[in-house]
Amino acid sequence: MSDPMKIRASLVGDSTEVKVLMSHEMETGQRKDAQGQTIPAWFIQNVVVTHNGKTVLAAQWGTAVAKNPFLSFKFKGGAKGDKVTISWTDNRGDKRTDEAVIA
Amino acid sequence: MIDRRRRTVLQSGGSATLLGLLAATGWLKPGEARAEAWNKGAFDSHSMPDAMKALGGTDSVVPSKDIVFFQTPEIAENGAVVPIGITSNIPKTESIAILIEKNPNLLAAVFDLPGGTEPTVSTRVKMAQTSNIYALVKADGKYYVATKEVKVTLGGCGG
Amino acid sequence: MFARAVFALAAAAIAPAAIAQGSTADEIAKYRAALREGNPAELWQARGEALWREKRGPKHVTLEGCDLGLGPGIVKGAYAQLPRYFADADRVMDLETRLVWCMVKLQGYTESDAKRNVFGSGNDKKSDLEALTAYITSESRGVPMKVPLSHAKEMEAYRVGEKLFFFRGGTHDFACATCHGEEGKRIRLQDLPNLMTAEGAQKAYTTWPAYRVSQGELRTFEWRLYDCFRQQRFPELAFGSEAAIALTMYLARNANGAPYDGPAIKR
Amino acid sequence: MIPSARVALFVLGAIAAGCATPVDEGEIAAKATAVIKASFKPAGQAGLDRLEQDETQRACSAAAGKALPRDIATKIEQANLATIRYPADGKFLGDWKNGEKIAQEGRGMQFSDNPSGPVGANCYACHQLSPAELSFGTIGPSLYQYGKLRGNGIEVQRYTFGKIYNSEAFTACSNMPRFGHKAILSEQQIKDVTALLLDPASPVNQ
Repeated sequence: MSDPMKIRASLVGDSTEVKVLMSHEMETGQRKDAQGQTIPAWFIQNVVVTHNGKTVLAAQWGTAVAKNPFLSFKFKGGAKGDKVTISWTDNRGDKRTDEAVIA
Repeated sequence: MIDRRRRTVLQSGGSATLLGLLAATGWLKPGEARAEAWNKGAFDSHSMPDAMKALGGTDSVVPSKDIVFFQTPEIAENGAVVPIGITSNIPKTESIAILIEKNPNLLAAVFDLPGGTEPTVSTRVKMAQTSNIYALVKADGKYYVATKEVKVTLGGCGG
Repeated sequence: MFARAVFALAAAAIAPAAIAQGSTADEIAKYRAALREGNPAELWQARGEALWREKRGPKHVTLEGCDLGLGPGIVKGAYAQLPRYFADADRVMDLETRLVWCMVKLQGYTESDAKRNVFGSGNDKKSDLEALTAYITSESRGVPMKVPLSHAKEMEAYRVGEKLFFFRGGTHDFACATCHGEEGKRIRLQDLPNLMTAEGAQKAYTTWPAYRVSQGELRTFEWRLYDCFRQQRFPELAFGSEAAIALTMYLARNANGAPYDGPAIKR
Repeated sequence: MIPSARVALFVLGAIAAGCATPVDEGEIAAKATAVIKASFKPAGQAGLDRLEQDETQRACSAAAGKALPRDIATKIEQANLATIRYPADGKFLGDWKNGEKIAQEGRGMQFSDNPSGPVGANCYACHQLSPAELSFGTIGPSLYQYGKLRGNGIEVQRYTFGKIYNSEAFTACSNMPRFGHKAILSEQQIKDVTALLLDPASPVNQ
């Protein structure tokens, strides 16, 4: 099972700044193991961030996003105490959802 | 309008271009923000020359000084993690995509930004070698691009 | 004789100034600053904290009763005073060795089980020790290093560590001092701290453990020593060995006075 | 090789010279030797024999980073000079292009390396050479324009080959590996690196 994301959501002026770290191999499918076998691609394909049920960011990722991905962005309209929910789905169909409170 | 632009792209490229693929498979359609959508055709694209011919075509993709890289170093100490920040100052920015010219698969990430989300994203990519990075922005139905070269260095004791 | 004369001639030639070193260093500094924005070491810290509080092992107890030197269960600031002498074990221990001790004595693991995955590798081989180390060290962030040399065995470890620092061996004649014994040097583009000085030791020691970008893993100080010796072309440094602890003692003590600043993020 | 009695003498001398607390210095040194032996495991191609120091390694370890007395340094240099096997064909310059590859290659002889895999000299880890490579170290001096500044006459060629073969022959306790003496590089590889430094066509000399 995957580890929880590390999410920080903080109010900066009238914007909410979201910073998230995800635990994921982001394997490219280009590498070989010690026996010379290709290590299959395994990577997050979709990330959706919602605030009060409304999507504030939707991303599609390829294998070139770095291992243990980091993402930062800002949206308007958040208030302290609101929840920000982040979900990812990888190419194996594994999913994970975590949330944080805007501070 | 979009159809005409796509035709231009395809004609100038002479074959399926990356941008053509993006348009043809419905990338960045307004209102599209579904978690299930993953544009396989665009992410599987392996060659830049065609794509770049298209990107250079002013009718389809306009080089823009209103797209700014931030926190993007000119030299990366390691290609496994290269920080990339992109801000678009173009009004009505809908999406930002990151493409890496010399990676085996060129398209690294696409971010759809609904209204209310600021047109700025920061993430980290892998780079196989020194390469140009393209920040492709869709704003009000039009495409814009900015370029930055990032040098990838060898580091440490070497083994 | 002949060779010496030519050498004098060769040495007399003045090397041209290094090209564009300044701008390269500036750009690398920007790269490092950008990475600090988000450090995946936090993922290890979170997992480590959960492991610390979880009832585990044959005895089904948490590690919260583990004495890291400041008394059972005291985590805050503990790393800043390690390595140190532990009377119950009658030896000097670094953090990783002490964690193994607690897993064995408190949780009932065998030593080989506790040491099964000292260095992690990807999703299938995550290291509990690396995660625990990330958590414990993060609880010393900002605390000044204050490694004791009051016990005779602590002093002995320090002095043995100093000797080992200069030990040349292997196919390439390398010692720790080869790369870390002078000011202002770098290997490729990486600055090499002079670990014999307080300033150099502080800069280096207080930033381990670190998330290594090149590996996509959090690495501990035990790993740092293990991998230095690998690249020195030595045989494999054993985890928790006397050499590992003596060298750690030498470097940690030399770093005294500086606030601990890890876990960091590095190339 | 140096006669062992003389070696023992200069090692002792070096220890005495670097001695801050003479009371139990010998005890600490003995403890350190025991700790080294007990703390490593054989792995891959790196056996415990790699911890057995030769006379040069022992003397330079004992010096603990301080300058050796001139007479001891001279003895180390002479002993190492005697090990250099210059090419039988009298040719010192190989292929600089291959030399560049050897200079870039950081692998070789680590326990993690494939024993039949590439073995490089990793020159760029410590030296600037070709100006195109931005990622170079500064442990050793810049070698950019090495040949341009010194010329590439036969004496410079011979010195350069010898320096790569056994650096300790010219500077006792140099940080540079003894690439030929320790059989890290083949004679041909040393010639190729010599060419990288001296061939007028090499990027080093542009």
